[in-house]
Amino acid sequence: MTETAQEQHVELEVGYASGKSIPRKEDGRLVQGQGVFADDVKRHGMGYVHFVRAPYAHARIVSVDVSAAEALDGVYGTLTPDEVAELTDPFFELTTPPGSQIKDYALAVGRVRHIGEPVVAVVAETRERARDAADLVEVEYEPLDVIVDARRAQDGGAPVLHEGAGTNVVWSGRFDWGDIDGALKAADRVVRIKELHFDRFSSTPLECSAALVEYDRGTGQFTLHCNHQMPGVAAIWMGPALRVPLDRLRFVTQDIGGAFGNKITTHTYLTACCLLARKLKRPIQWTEWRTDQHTANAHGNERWFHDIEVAVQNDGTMLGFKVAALDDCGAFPRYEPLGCIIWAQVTPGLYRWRNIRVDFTQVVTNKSPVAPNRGYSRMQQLWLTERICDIVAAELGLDPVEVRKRNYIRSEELPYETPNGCVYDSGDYARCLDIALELIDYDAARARQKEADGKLIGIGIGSTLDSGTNNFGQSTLLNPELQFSGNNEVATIKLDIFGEIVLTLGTVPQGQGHETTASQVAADILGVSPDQIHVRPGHDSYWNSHAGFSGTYASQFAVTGLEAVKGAAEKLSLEIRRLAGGVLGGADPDDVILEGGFAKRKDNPEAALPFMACGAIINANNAAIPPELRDITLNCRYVYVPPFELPDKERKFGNLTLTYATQIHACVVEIDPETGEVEIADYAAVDDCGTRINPQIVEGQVHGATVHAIGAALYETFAYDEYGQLLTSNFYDYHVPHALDLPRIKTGHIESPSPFSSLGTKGMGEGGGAAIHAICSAIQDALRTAGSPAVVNDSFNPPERVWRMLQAPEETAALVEVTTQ
Amino acid sequence: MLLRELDYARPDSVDEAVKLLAAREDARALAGGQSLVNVMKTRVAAPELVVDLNRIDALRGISSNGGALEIGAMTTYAAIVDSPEVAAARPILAEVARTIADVQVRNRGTIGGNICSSDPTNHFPPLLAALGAELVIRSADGERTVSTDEFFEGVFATAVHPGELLTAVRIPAKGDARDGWASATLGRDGTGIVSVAATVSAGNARIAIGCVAATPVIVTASADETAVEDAVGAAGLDPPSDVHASADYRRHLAAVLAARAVRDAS
Amino acid sequence: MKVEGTKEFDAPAQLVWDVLNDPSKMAKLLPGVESFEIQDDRHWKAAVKVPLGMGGLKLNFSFEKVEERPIEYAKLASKGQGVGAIVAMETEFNLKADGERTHMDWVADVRVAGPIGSMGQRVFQPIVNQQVGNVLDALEEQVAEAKGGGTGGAEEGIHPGSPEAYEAEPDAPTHSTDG
Amino acid sequence: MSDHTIAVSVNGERYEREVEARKLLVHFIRDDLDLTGTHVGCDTGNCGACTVLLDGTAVKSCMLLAPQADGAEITTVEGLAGDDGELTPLQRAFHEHHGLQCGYCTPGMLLSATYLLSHTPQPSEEEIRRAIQGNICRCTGYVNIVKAVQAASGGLSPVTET
Repeated sequence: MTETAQEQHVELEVGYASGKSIPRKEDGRLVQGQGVFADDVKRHGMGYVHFVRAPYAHARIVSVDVSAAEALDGVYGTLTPDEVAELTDPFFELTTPPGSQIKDYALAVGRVRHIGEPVVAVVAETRERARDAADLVEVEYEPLDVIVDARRAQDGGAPVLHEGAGTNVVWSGRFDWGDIDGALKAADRVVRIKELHFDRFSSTPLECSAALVEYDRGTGQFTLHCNHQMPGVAAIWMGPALRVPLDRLRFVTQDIGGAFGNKITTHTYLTACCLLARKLKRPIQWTEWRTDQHTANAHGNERWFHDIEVAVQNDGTMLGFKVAALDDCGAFPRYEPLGCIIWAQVTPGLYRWRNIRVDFTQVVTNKSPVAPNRGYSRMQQLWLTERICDIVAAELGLDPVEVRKRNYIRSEELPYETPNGCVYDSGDYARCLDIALELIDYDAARARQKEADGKLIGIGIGSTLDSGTNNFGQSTLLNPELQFSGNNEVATIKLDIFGEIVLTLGTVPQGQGHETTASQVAADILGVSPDQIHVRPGHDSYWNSHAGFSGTYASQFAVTGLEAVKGAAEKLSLEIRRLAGGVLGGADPDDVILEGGFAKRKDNPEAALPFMACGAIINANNAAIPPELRDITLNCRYVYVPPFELPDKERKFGNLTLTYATQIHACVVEIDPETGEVEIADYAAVDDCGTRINPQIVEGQVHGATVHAIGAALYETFAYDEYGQLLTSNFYDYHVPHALDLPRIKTGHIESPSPFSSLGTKGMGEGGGAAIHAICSAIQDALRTAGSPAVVNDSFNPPERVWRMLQAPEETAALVEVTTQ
Repeated sequence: MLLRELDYARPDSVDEAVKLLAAREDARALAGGQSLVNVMKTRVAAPELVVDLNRIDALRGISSNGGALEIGAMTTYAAIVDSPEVAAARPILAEVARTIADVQVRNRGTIGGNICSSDPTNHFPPLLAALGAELVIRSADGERTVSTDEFFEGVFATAVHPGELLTAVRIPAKGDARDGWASATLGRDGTGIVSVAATVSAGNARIAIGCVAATPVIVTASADETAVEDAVGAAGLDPPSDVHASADYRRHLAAVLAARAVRDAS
Repeated sequence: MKVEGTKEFDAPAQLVWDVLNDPSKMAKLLPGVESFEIQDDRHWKAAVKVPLGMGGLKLNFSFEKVEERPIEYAKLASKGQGVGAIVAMETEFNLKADGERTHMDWVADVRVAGPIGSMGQRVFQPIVNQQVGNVLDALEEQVAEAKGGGTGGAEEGIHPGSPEAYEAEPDAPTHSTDG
Repeated sequence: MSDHTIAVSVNGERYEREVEARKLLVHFIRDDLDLTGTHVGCDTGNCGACTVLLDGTAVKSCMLLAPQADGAEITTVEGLAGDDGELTPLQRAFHEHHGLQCGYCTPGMLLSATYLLSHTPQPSEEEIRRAIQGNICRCTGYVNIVKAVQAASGGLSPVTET
C-alpha cells in the first residue's frame, strides 16, 4: 500500500519495464553539471541584453532617451517602445470584446502597468556593461492612479488600465448547473460565507527564464535557445506579432530548470530578443534575474470568492452552492482568460453536489501578469470546495472526516458525470482518505489534541483531483469565436541502420523524466530494455515532430505523451514484424514476436532477425525488398488524439478533461498560541493516478506538488503595497521552504486505472494544491478545538494571521452565518 | 548580480587596511560579503574602492582570558560555532551563530560584518548588546573601545566611521550570569522578525530586543517572566511594520520572546 | 508612508518661518550635499550623496514650494532620482506663534518608487523616524543660529539627512543574508 | 576601473585570467571558464545553486568577487566525478533515489552534501537537512535528496518511513 519507490527497485526483465522504478536516463548528465540549460548556450559575438524596467505600477511614459546609453563604450544598441510599436503587432488576446481590445506588446508602449514591466532593452558586450548602459537610459513618467485590490477594479472612478478596452474586466459570465435556488429553499440549513481569499503566489522555478536568440539574415529564420515550456503557443503568439510565418521561429530547449506553468508566457521577452537579434545583427543573450522573475514574469491567479451560499441537510449532506468568483490576472491577460473556465474541470470538487452556480469575473490590476501555475485555476476552486466542507463541519459541529465521506462521490458511481458534464473516470476517494488518516494515525492525533500541552493541535484534510488532458474546446465556452478543441500529442520512433532505436517526443520536459518513462513504454512494446532506446533530450521544433497542443503542461504527459509513444512504438513493431515475417519465409506479422532485440518466428524461435539487420535492410540494402513490403520505413510517427467532443456552448456543458487523478492529503499541525506559528507535526499524501509507469517518478511529483502547496499555505506570498510596489520581490522576502522547514512527507497510493487511456495512466504532476487545503483545514480544526469561533478565510496563513484569528476571532467569525429553515 | 565598476584592494595588515580606507572617501571594507555584495548587486551600495579584509590573519581568531573572550572581527560564524573557547566561556554565541542563515553563509559571514552592517534583523547586535560586549575600533589616529550602546548608531550606521575599522569584539566573562535567546523568524532559522537576547545575573535580566527599532532596545527587569513582560510592555516600543509583521504583532512578540529568552537563560 | 509630529522652538514664528523658507538654510539640512542650485524662490535643486552604512547613494533632487500662507503654513514637494530609486515626498508644516516661542506641527508623506523600492521595507520606518529626528535637530540648530544672529554656516561634515534624502536608503539591507 | 589578473585552480586545472574587479565569482566560473554546471537561481544569496567548494569549504559563489578567489582551489560539480567519469557515491545515490528532477539545484546540492560528508561521514537526518538548508530545491520537496545523502553515507535504514 505504501511501499516507497526505492523499495521497488528490481532487476528488469526485458519487456516488463513499465511499472518499475528504474532510475532516470536524464540523471547522468545532470549530476555531473553536463546538462544544457538555456543560460548555458553561448555564441561568438553575442550581446547581453538588459531591460530597463518600470519604477511605477501605473504611469504614462512621457519620454524615452537612450542617447547616453548608446554612447557608452561596449554598447551594441537598444530597443525602444516606439520601435516595438512600429515593428510588431500586439499579441492576440483570447477573450471577447471589450477585453480583447487590450494591447500587449514586447515592451511597454505608451504606459507602464506594473512594477518591473520592461520599457527599454539595452544590449552590450558584457552583462555588467549592459546594466551600466541601462542606468543611463532616461525615461520620464507621469504617475497614474493604481489598482491593487481587484475588488476595487470595477468601481466608478477606478483607473482603467487599458484605454482600448475601456474597462478593467477581462471576462465575465455565469455558470449555472442544476437548480441552486431550489436546493437552497429545500435545504435544512443554509451556510453563508461572505468572503474568502485565495492568495497570490507562484511556484518560482529555480531556473529563471533565459534565451539565446539568433537571426539568420539569409533565411529570415529565428532560432531561440530558451526554456519556454510550450513553444507551440509561443509561436502562435509571436509569429503574427513579428509578422513572420511560424516555421521561421525555431524553438530549442534541452534541460529546463523547472517551469510549473511559469514559463508559458515569456513570449514578450523572446519577441524583444528577436527584434534585437535582427536589428543588431548578432546573437542576443537574455538572462532573467530572480527579482525580474518575481516582479515581471508570471504569478499564479489570485481569486476572491464572495457571497457563498451552501445548501446543507442536517446530516451534513450538501446539495450544492453558489458563489461569485473574482479573479485577479494582473496587468495583462496573456494566457487568460482560460483560468475563467479551467476551474470548471473540477466544478464540484470530489463531491456529489448537483446544484452549482458560479458568477465568474476576471479583472486586470497593476500587478505582475499571471500564468498557469501548478494546479492552475482548479486549485483555487478545490480550495473553495474544501473550505466549504470544513466551515460547514465546524458550524454544524460535525466531524470533517464524516462530512467528506458523506459527500464524496462513491467509487461505484465512477465513471461519474458532474453537473457540468465532466466525466470523473475512476478512483476511490473514501479509501484514499482512510489510508491518509492511517498514515497520520488519526485516532492517536485526536487523542493528543485533547491533552493539549500549550500547543494547539489541529488535524486537516485536503481532497483534490488533478484533471489531466484538456479538451481545448472548453475555450469556446469563454469565447465562441475561438477555433480550438480537443488535444493532440506526437511521438516518432525509428530503427536506425545499426539497429539503434531512437525516440523523439513532441513534449517539452522540465524535470518530469520523460526520457525515462517514454523509454519504459516503448521498450516493453519492442521487447528490449529501456537502455536500448535513445530518447532525444529536450525539444527542438525543427527535429521533434509536434502538433498544435504539444508541450508539457496541464498534467497530460502520462496520457497524451505516453499514448503517442505507445502508438508510434506499436507502428514500428508492426513494421519490424512484417519485414521479419517476409524475410523469415513469409510469416504473418502476428506470428512474429519481438524479443531481446530480435524478431522471431513464434513457431521457430531459431528463425530470428536481429533489429540491426532490419535497420540495415530498410536503410541501406533495400533493392531486394519485395513490393508488398516497400512501404516499410522503420520510421514511424504517431499522433495521439484523445476522444473528445465539442462542449455545449449554451449550457457551458461537456467533458473538459480526460482523466482525474486523486490526491487525498492529511496532516497534523501544532500552533503556538502565543506567536501564531504553525508547525507541521505530521503529513501524509495519498495519490491515485491509475497505472504508474515509474512509481518513483510519480512519488517525486507528489513530493514536489505537496511542498509547493505547503509553501503557499505558510510562507510564500506576492504581497503588494497600496502603490503597487511588490514587497516580496526576491528569495529574501519571498520565503521558499527549505529542508529545515519541512516535515518528512509520508506517501501512500492506490491504483485505479483510467478506463479512458489505453495504458490506464492519468496525468498527475500538478496535483490540486492539496496541502494548502489540508493546512487551512488543520488550522481551522485547531481553532475550533480550542473553542475559537474564528474562520480560516485566506489560503495564506503566516504566523501573524493565525495569531490575529486567535486574538480577534470575531473578525473572521462574522464572515459566516447559518440559517435553519 | 551586476555590480557597478569598482577598485579592489587586498591588504595583508590592519595598518594597510586602515590606510586604504582613509585614503578614499568612497572606500568600503569587505568582510564576509554576505550582506554587502548582495546590496552591491542592486547598485544601491556602490563603493568605488572595496578593501577586502579576508587575508588579514590578525583579524581572525578567538582568545579567552579568564573567561573573557576577544573575537577578531573577521572571525566567521562557523569558527564561533566550532570554538572550544566560546563553548567554555559564552556558549550562547555559538548557539545563536548556528542559527544564522545557512552553512555557506556561516562559512563566510563574520561577526564584525554582522554588527557593522547594523541591520536590525541581524542576530549579533541584540546578542552582543545583552552580553555587554565592547567593540575595538582602529583608525590612523589609533584605537578606541566603545560599548554597544555607542556602537549602534542606526540602521546601517555604526560608530565605525569613514577611515575606521572594527578589529575585535570583547565579551566579558560570564561569571554567574546565564544567557538566553528567543526569536521569531521567517521560516526555521530564517530572517529575524523579532529577536531577543537576555543575560540573567543575580535575579536581574538585561534584555536586548532586535528588529523593533533602528538599534537594539535594552530593557532590564527582575528575572521573572511576568516582570519581564511588563517591563517590555512598558518600554513603549514603536516597532516598524513590514510585509512579515505589523508593529502590533512585533510589540506582542517582543514581550513573549523576552519572557522566553529569560526562561531560556534560567 | 506618512510620518508626523510636533516641535517646539524657542524662537518667534517669523524667525522659524524664515529658516524653513530659506533654500540656502534648507541646503544645510540635507545630507551629503554635493551641489545646490536655487532656480527661483519656489524651485531649487540639489545633488546629494546619502551616506549609507553600505555606501553612498547618489540622488538628484528637485524641490518645489507648492503652497504657502506666511507665516503659518507651507507645503513642499520634492522628487529625487537615483539608480533604481525614485523618491517622492510631500512635507507640510503648520506654525503656531506662542509669544516668543513657536509650536510646529509637521507631516511628511514619503514613498520610494522603483524595483528596489520594494526591498528593505522593514527598515524603512526606523530610518525615517531616526532621520526625521535628526532633521528636526538640525533645524533647531539653524533656528538657534539665526536667532543668535549667526551666519547660519553649517559645521563641518555631513548633516543628518532629511526624510526626502533618506527615503532611498531602505533598499540596502533587505538583501542581507545576515553578516 | 581596475582589472585584475587572477590565478585559480578549478577541479585541479590551473586558470589564469584577467577579470574586472566587479565580476562575481559565479560569472567568472560560468562565463569566463565556461563551467556552466554552477548555476544561478537568485540574486540575494539565498538559493545555493551557485555553491562551490573554495579551498574545501562550501561557499556561495554569487557572494564573492572573482578577485577574492585569486590563488584558491575551487571544486565545481564538474570536478566531482573521476576522470574516468565514475560517479561519486553521492552522485550515484542522487540517481538511484531520484534525488533530482529538473536538475538545476543539483550541482549546489551535491557540493553542500559533499562538504557535509567531508566532515560528518554519518550525518543524522537533522544534520543533513541543516547542511542543505542553504540550497533551495523547487521540485523534490527534499524528501529524496535527504534519502540520497543518507544512502551515500551508508545511513539509509532498509525500511524507509511510509
